[in-house]
Amino acid sequence: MSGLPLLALERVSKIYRRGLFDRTLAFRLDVDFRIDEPAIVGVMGPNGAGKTTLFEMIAGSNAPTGGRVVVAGHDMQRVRYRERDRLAIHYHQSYQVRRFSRTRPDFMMEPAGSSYPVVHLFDEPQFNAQDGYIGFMLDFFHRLRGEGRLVFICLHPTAALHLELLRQTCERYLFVANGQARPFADFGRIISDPDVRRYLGALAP
Amino acid sequence: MALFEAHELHLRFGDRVVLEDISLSFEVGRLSGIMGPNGAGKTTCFNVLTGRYRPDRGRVVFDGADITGRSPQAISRLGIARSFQLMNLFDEFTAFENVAIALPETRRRGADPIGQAYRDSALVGEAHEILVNVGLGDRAGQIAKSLPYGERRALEIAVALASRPKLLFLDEPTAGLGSDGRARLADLVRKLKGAVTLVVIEHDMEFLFSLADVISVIHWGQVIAQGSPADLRANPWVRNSNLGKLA
Amino acid sequence: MTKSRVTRRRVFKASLMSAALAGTASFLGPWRHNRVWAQGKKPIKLGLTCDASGQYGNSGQDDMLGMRLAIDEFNAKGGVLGRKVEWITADTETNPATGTRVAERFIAQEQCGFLLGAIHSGVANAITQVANKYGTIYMNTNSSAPSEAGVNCSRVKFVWDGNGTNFSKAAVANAVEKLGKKWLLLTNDYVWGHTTSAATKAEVEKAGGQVVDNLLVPQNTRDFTAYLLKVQQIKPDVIAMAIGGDDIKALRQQIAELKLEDKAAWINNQQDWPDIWGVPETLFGVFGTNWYHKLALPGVPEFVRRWQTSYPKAPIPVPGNVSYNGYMATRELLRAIEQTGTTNNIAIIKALEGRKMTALDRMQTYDAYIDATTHQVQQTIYLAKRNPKPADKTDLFEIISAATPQQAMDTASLTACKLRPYADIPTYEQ
Amino acid sequence: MSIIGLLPHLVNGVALGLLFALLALGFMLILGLMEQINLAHGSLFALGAYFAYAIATPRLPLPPDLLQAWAAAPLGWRFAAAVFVAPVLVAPFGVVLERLMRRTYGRDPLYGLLLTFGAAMVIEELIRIVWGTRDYMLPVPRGISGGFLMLDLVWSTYRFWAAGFAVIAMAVVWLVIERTRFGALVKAGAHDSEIVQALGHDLEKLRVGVFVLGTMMAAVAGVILAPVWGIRPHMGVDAVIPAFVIIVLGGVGSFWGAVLGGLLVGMVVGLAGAYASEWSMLSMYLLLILVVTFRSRGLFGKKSVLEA
Amino acid sequence: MRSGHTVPTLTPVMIAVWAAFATVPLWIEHVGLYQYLGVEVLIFATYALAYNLVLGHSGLPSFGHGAFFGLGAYGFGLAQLNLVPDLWFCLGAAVATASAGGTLVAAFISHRRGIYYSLLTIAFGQVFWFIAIKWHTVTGGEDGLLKIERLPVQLGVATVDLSHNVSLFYFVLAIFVVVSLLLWRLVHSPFGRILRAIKQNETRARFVGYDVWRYKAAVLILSAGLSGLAGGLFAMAQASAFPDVMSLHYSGYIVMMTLVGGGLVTFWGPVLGAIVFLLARDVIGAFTTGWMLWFGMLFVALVIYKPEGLGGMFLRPARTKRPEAT
Repeated sequence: MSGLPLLALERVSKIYRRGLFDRTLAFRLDVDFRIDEPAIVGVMGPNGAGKTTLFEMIAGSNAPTGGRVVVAGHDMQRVRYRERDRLAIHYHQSYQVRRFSRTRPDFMMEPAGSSYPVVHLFDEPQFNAQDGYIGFMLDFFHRLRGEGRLVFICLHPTAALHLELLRQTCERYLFVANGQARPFADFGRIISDPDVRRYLGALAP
Repeated sequence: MALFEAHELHLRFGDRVVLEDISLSFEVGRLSGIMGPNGAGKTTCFNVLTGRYRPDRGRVVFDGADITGRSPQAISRLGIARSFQLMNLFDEFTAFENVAIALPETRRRGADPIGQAYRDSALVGEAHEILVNVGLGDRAGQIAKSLPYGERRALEIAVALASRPKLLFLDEPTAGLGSDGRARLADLVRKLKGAVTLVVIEHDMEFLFSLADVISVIHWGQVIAQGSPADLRANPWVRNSNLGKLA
Repeated sequence: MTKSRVTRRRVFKASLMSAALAGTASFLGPWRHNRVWAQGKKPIKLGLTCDASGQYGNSGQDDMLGMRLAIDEFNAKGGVLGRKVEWITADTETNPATGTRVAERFIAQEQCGFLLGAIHSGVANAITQVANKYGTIYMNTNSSAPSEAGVNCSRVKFVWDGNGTNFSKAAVANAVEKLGKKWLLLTNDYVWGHTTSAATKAEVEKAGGQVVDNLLVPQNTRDFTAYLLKVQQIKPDVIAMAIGGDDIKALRQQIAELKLEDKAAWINNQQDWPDIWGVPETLFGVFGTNWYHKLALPGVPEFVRRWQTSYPKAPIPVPGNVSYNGYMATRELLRAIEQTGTTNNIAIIKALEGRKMTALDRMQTYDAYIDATTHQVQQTIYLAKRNPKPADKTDLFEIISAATPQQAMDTASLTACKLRPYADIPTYEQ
Repeated sequence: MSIIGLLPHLVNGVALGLLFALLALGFMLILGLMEQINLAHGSLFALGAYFAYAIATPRLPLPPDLLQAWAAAPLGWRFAAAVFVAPVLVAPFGVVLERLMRRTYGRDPLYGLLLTFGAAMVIEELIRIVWGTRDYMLPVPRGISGGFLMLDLVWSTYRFWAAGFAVIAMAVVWLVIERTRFGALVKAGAHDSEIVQALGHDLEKLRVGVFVLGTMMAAVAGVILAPVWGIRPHMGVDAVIPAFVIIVLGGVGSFWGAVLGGLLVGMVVGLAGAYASEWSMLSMYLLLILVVTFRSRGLFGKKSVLEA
Repeated sequence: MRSGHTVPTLTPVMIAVWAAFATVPLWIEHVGLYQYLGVEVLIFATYALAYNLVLGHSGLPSFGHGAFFGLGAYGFGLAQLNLVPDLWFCLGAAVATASAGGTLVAAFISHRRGIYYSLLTIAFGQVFWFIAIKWHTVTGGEDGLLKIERLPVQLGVATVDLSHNVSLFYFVLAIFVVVSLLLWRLVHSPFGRILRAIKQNETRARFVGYDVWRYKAAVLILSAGLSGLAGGLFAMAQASAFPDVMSLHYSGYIVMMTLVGGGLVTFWGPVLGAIVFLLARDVIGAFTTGWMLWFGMLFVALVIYKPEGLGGMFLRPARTKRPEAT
């Protein structure tokens, strides 16, 4: 994967309309960013803003309306369904959901060319301070990053602990809101953004 | 020497990935623990190790032989036994019969359609001995279904032991037990330790931290941490959590 | 007799009660009572093995009406040999295993000296086997597989219906000449269908025609679309059907609905009356029968009237060929007993073998006789088509020709049938 | 035989397959959602046909003048009434059956199967007692009966109407299952009755609901198929076996499996009917054995408690 | 404390059943029934016992067992008509034919469970039934295979003629005695115990090391063979073989007999079931053609209220004392 970015979202957009006949816009998300190096990325944003949709598009289980998602040089929508998790894997709560919108048969697709996922997307992992698993989980994120992978952690902070976790663990951030995903280079910058502060409300430091 | 090794097991159910490249190894004579939050894939992992599911990729090696994808009965006959998380006994049989049916002698006589099922005194003796070992010596004639919960747990283990395993997998042996029953079961497991190589899945951390030689933490279908109880306890989060306090 | 039936029921109820009281199997069975006939002479007892359920449930019951009419007529005259004629029936369920059991019970337990009935050839064979074992005379009233009087013939069995070969002989030669040489067979996929179609094929080829295909239709088929499409693709001149029971009803309906009856000439080997009753609008083509209730022959209207008087509430208001065969078989049996003056089975068999029956007596066009070699009744075979000007709502057929017994004779059966010598037959007298 | 020659039989097979799918659907509902094998499905199917016959011909236990007025109504009305009213009349039988079956819930599914086997016998005998053993034909209104010309062959108009109606009926069921709250609850209840109870919904009512839906589907299929297959007491047995085959072929609990299974069976039976007619019914079983040998849970089947 | 108990080979119940049957020809005609019915009851009792090996003792819901019964009947008839008309040989042929059918079916279905098992048995049953109807040249199709003789029993020194129903009854009784003794031993043997274990918990049986499918296959083949034996006897009793006994209806009847009698809980239940079923059929059947209505209602009521069947009612007190005695 030398020279190639680990992950590139090239003018990706996702549009949902209300129904077959009512073509009013119900949801819109536009994303355009790339990450070249291994990192742990924190993702925040209000419910329904599209965090999970974003993860699904990266993992390839949800096809973008426009643009393309490229993981380690592969356009996710062109990779065989069963092999997509060799590039990007989406951990949804406790188990891993993938429900592909199948458009073409498998044999017309490209192989993944990787044997272990490059991008790990953790969707709202259960951080329960009581049971101590949190420590193993954080160590695990670091281990993955140390092995040259890209880790996304999506969190909707409900306690100060959650913000603290993001601050300690993540190197870069994404804020998904108002139909956009805005990258931030470090915790200081994201936490001082007015939109983010409004979103965090009382939790904002 | 590792008696049992699993290399990069991968398994999906339909579009769902359940095991993501799990590697584990269990040493002879040790008690290895497997723990993890609910729904993390512990039991699925167990089912792959004991032959209930066949992995999509990866290898399982026991005693130097590749046993990947072999049937449960073949794996059982190699000397790997398991108990189940949900009660899984022969409910209509007596405790004695539950154990007796699992003895290799009974299995060897399985093609005999005429003889008496339990005439062999050696067989009867051995079944009783196992029952005594797990503390059910006086329950031999009772129907499994009618035994109290804790005793059924012990009977689960007795059935697993009856096949004289080299390696015994216990799936959440304390599930549903009160503290009293848990203590009794811990005693039983401690007694077995050393005599047979044990692998125990547990949700109850206290149990594992006090008994296991080595623990693997499974989450998201993969091993996210591994080490002795002491190693794991060194993690600051563990120290500050309930887990730390209990340990 | 209906009376004996009522008695049986009462006894049955009583016996059930006593069974309940005793709580064991040692109750007085329902049939015991009838074995000892207290007053005077012992009656002559007939076992009517008629289907009441299954594929031929309707036909079986129609058959029985004919038999009962003959019995009642004899009893009205004071019975046979001064003895009353009694009958018993049980549902043979269009099922051979049931047929066997019923026959066993009738012979061994009810002490019936004579069995009558059957539409389905499997059931008929099952009954024949039992009858054979005991030497009991069996009148096969309406089962018309050519094998009945061929390989499966028996010294104790007499076959009363015309069979598939008879009808083919009567119909085919003329049709090849008049209708065309390209024939398609539509065959019910069981023994009667097969043998009948084989006979048809032989006749067609003999007459210079050609059978282009033979479509086998599984029994109980109701949706004939696939076959009708195939028929249309093949475009034959003549379609010869050997389809029986309710199947032919459904097939006729579908052909009529699609208006395919004019696309080719349709010949149905044999059309049983109960199978067309209720759906007259689907009657088309040419078909065979051995009797019709509006035959312009002496005795017919009188017979129909007698039948109607006896059964004012019959499901079908007029007797058809099935009922007719039941009547004829029963009547000739009882006459034979009367003439021989005994119920000795061998004597009666001998009286029936070669028995001649006049046209007048049988209400048919030509004289008939019971073939001594095959035990089949050789009789007039009629071809009919739908009546365009019916006199009333029962007047469905227009008889177009009548073949003599000689013309219609199934010659193959003469060599196929091997009857046991008399000496091998267990004898009995009732 | 050329492709052109084959084509009519394929068309016929698809039409037949849709009817088969309709027949199997109610069976699938009860099996897939309640994990109960309803062998009385065929008898309910038969009842639908008989009630339709009673309504359309008409032979109803009504006062004579009312009956006469109804008999004078155009056949189209009577037929339409049969299509909609007969399933409603059959529904109570489903309710009774469900009540009887309650005692078997939580036990071996074998008991449900046996119970419904017995119920099927009873219903069949009742039919014999009420209507006798003879065959009936359900009259079809002129507008949708008769034949029409296509590919130079005469086709039965009604079959295509029936196939179309089957599609509509299936679409309605799909919408109910996938797009209504009732459907969502039923699906949840099938897999975890505790969830539904926790949500405060009366599981019993839900089960009755499913059973009634399944029963009415059976009855609708009976009405639609009556003009094609005829009406007779043992039509139930003749119908339940293909339904069973289709469900297992398609996979227990799968809506689309039932549809595909029905189409496959229709094609196989239709083609066999034309080219190897003596094997046409056997072909269905051979197809099943073939498929299940290689895909043990059928085409779209998922693991289910019925295997345990 | 109970340890490994042994089960006596002969039990009082067993001897009572045999003895009761042995008296049947003495009184059956005096209660208004007939000898042939006794023969048929005994044949179906044998068949039901053989079937219960699969259903009751192994928990395998086979719904196509009529196929094996029918195969036995045809095997007997064909061997007699085409090979050697010797009783023992023909009965052997009946068993062999049915076992061969059982082996074929077992090869396909022994890995299956529950509904899929039932369904495939139905499918195979239908396939055999179709073949019996279609293969006219061999089976005689609907007409059936006729002229099967009741062959005499060759006992070396003596020959017993079976053409009379009473002598046939005692011959069938002898077979019944042997079969019931064999099955009694079998269900209490190591093999039988393992079948019971598989019935209770197939998964666990696999995990304690049993090749479950082999046992399932073995028991199906065995049951098929014994059903075939009964079928052979039936062919002899009827003097013919017809495809009807292979139909789904007949396969359903044997399930009903077995369950009504209590085959799931008692060894002798199927025998009771066969008696009740055939008597009801004959007695109610003589009274009304709708006998199935009453029998069906009885059956439904039993499934709902007494799933252990009639036999279960009788044995209830005994069962509480010896909870797993069969």
